[in-house]
Amino acid sequence: MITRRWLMMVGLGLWVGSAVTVDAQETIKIGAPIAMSPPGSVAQGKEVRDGLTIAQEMLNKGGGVLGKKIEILYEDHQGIPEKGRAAVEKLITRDKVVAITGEHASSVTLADIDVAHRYNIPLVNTNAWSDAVRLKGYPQVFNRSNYNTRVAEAMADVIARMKVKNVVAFAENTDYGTGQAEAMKKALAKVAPDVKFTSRVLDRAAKDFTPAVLPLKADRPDMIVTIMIPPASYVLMNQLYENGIAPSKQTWLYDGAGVADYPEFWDNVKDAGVGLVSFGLYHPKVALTKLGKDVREAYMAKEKREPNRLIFQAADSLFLLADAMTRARSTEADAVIKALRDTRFEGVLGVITFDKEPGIYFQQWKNIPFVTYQLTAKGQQLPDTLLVQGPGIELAVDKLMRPAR
Amino acid sequence: MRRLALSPTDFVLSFGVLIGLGLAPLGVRSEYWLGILITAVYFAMLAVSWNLLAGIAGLFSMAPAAFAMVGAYTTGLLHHHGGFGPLVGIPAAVVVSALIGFALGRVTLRLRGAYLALTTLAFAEILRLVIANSIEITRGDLGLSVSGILGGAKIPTLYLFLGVLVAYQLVLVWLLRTRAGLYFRAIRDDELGAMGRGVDVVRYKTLAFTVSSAGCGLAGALFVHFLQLASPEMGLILQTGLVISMVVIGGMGTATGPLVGAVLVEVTSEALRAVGVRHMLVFALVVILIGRFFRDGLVGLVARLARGPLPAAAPPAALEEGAARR
Amino acid sequence: MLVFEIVFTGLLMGIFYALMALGLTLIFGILKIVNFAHGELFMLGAYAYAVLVLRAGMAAVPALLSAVLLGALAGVVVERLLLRPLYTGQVGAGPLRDEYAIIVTFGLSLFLINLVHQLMGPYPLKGPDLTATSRIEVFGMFVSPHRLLASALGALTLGAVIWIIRGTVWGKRVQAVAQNRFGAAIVGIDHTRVSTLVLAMSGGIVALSGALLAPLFHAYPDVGAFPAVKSFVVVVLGGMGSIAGSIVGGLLLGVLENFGAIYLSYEYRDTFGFVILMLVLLLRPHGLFGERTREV
Amino acid sequence: MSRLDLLEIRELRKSFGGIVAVDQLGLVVGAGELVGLIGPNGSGKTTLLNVITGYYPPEHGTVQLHGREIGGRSPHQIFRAGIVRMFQHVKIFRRLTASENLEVAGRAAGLPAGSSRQRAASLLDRLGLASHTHDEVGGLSGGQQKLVEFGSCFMSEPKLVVLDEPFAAIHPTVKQTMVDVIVERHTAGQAFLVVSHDIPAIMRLCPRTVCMNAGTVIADGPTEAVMADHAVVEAYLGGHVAR
Repeated sequence: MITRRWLMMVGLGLWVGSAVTVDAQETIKIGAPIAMSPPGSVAQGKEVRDGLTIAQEMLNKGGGVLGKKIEILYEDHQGIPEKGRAAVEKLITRDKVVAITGEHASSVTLADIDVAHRYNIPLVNTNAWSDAVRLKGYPQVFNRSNYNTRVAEAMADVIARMKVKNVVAFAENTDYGTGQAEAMKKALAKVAPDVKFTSRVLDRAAKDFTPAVLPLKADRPDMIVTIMIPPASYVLMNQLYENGIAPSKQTWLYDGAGVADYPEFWDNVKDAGVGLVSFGLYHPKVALTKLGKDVREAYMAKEKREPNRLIFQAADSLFLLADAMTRARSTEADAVIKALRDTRFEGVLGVITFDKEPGIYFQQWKNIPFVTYQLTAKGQQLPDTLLVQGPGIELAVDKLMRPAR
Repeated sequence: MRRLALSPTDFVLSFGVLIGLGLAPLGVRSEYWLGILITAVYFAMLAVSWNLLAGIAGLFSMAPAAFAMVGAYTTGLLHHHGGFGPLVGIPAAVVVSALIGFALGRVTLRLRGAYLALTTLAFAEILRLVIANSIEITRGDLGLSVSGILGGAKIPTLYLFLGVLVAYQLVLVWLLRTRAGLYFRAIRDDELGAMGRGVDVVRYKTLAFTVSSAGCGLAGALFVHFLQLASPEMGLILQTGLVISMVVIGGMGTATGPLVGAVLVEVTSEALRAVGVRHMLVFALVVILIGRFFRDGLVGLVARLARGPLPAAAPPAALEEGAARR
Repeated sequence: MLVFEIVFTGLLMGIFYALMALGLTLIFGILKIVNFAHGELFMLGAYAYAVLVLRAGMAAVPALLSAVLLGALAGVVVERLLLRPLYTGQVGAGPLRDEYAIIVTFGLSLFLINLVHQLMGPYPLKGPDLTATSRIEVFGMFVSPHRLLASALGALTLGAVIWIIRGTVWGKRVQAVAQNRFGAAIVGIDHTRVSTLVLAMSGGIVALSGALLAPLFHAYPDVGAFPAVKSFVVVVLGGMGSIAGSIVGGLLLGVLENFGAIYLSYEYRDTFGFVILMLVLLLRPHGLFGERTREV
Repeated sequence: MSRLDLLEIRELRKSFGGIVAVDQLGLVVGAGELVGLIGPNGSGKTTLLNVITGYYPPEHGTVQLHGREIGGRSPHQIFRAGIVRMFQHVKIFRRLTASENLEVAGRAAGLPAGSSRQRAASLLDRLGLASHTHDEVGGLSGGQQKLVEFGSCFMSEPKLVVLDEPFAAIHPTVKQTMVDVIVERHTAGQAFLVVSHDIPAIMRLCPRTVCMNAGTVIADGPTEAVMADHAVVEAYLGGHVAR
């Protein structure tokens, strides 16, 4: 009897004890729905968060915005559209945030922007590549992020120049993945119509891709393109290598997701990464603006390692919002949105403006810089990688090295 | 001693809870908390449906969330491909999930206990995987955006949901007060014995499956018009786990339990989130404790406490001994 | 050539399906319940191995052994706290018993997933390979030596468990209880000790599977869902409680899935198992190797 | 009075895999008869009951009730046709009250709610369970549970009541209550088929006894005669030697 009564106390106590909530003082609240747990890309989520934090600290050290400190409220969406929708709903209705940023997963972002649109809250897209985000044409949404068509065209160009004939793409089952595969098909049809391009959709939640890669042993393509986000992309790369498919003498491995500069990349792929050709959005050999240098410094001081592109994209996202609010002299939605529309802001990599023409470029930083580089040694860090293309660096495919076997 | 489960008191109490929910908006102004309440009502519909099947008819299905997903996608696909609105979508969802439920009930007739749980789990996963992988039709993991209802206004939506729940609960109470209610529980306690006492087991098991599935489908279809996004996530086994937790915590086999459980769990999860505790961690623990010690959930627990000295209570003898032996 | 590789890689995975199913089927044999927290013991094993090696810098082999121990321990605790009432008659018989078993084991599964999530966070932890090189060449084809080694260890464990069951006194007791609880009790076999032993074995082998597969599937809170579901499929396929059945079923599923994924549909490969499971349950509820019991 | 046949079984056969449980079995029970069925363990008694009450379909042969074939019908149809059964291992609805337990049978037999409740009440009263009418039977003693199941046999005016080991392992007073009710009902014209190892009880209760062994009837007739029958004694001794 004693035990039972006691257990009841515990049982009921659990509820009483949990009805606590906290309140904050006057700040500018900005919501950041990011992936903090699987199946979402936790790695991306963390990078975005670090980047936002750097910018937040820099801004607040400088007295904040409109005299108020910036407060960022994070919500975990696990890379799941439904959860993202709920998270944004919560940030707007419960936490009363004045703007949203930090998006880094297309499928989720597509759900998020519906909510931001419904409540008319400005949203700066940090890293959602899917063209569909732009095609929705929401006036509240501005894209600091890279976009699929940009990657597709860049990679199609490289593929054409590398003179490969038979390309197989593995795309993850998200708007980003399927979208980029589509875009690449289109782009290739333009620049290299004779290339045989086949794409296969993989479940990002899957862990064993052996059944998907085995058939490639029967007929080996000249190149395999991966359009996947970690951890799935790491698993796929490992299994491509384990099965002796790519990177190999016959088959190039070309990453279209820009994952080679993630801090935990080498812990996960080891030998499988040697010889990987990668699309990227930043390389230390690329010149940074004054702001960029400051961000890099702050980050290096904190994390003791080179920042990667997500850090910069996230930082820029917050700077863009701060800039717009300062110019609008208000955090009121319509004013901020208007200000964002005529943004002309020097971000970490250059001057950011937003295109006005409807379509895939709508409110998009159209000429976002990109790079192409190759990992030539195991454990190689970004600065040491072989840069074959970038702002002011003409594409040189002949510099790429083929794996021995 | 008198049993509370499905007694007139129980039925009255259950409507008491619903009235309580109806009064909530007087106190709750925050858009956000109204959203939570709407979600709670959605889960209440699932909990009530699952309780009919598992708690009352003893058919431990692992598919409630899957049927909600079916409902959501029925109306979602009708909207996406046919441009139909909720008025077509929701009734269609009820019919479709009822039919699938009927079929599942038929094919799993011979299965009980763990076998039934496994089969329904497999079935739920097949549905989810097929929806998640048929990208051309369902957009897979990306989800389908669905038209909203009542202009997304929270209070009207809440009352719409509540209205549906009340109507649904009325139907169930009526059903349980007919001989069907008696047969369901007889089948739950001893299927072969029920046959031997003239109960057409096939018929009533199928009935329970059909009604329960229709209820889940209805809930899913309604909810998805509030979410405005249908995604395979709705059918995750973890969602089913949440529903099961709600019913077990509230009190399996009672009319009030599932409602109390759903509201309590949904509202509490938000409070817990605020203090940085994973809500499912707490609920899972409570589920184990209740499964282990109280069995008839909070409702039964409260009833017992109200009834005073414990030893007098606890229906099944075996259970009482079990607890006392400790 | 390709077919050979399909069968080969299928078997490599099948061994683990068999191992995990074996753990499940042993429990079913003596307690007549399905342990819905089976996958979470796999998860614990994966974490134990990954954390001990990566964070505590332990060597692979001791880490594997610790994972096994942890799994066994967890199994014993589960038996003590949750499953014992099943055979001390505290939860009644028939439906009441089934319901209790499902609720507590499913509740436990939810609990463990969320506990680990709270403690370790959601980040997938890739367990380090047992081998330094990440691929070798055998009969003209590349394979991951870790996979080979892991599957070999799996096969050994499989053999060891069968030997324990078939060859030792304790195994005989387990079989006795599985065949006839009351008979066993009469000849003085202590059900409690047998259950404890079986739960320990079950926990141990499934945790080992988790540890050995950690480099392939990583360790994260709900990594257990996939192996659990596979072992459900296998156990039902092979017949609940049948040891031979779970082994044949496991290897079979491994190969079938591979063929299905490559020749039928890669996208729907995970549904094959479920379809098989449903068909078997519907057409032959007692599995391919299970025997039916008299109900009235 | 004319002795019209109630239950008529011909050439019944039922086997499981290789094992033949019932073979070439013929048995007739007349209306209002009270027949005992004995036989060593494994002689096929329970299998026979399972076929009669629809739990197993017959493999070969016929089972007729009032000349209508019922072999292979499902248990609930056979209940409605007029055969009710009490199981060897008590089969009750643990989480239903004693009254509800009986009402299940009542409603299934087509009684409206009210009258089936009254009928249940009076039966429970007759069985001395009045005070437990609204208790969940799971909480009752083994004997009381057996009485509840026994009572539920009489909710539907059955043509034939089949009792499988009704007297096994119960308190003498409970047994007495059952015996009394059986006698009452029998004199009122109710037919019974009583399976039991309790030979004295059978001798006291049943004018006629049937003995089964190895799946078929080896003796059938007035109880004394059957008990004296050489084959029967043989069967039982043989049966004992076997185990």
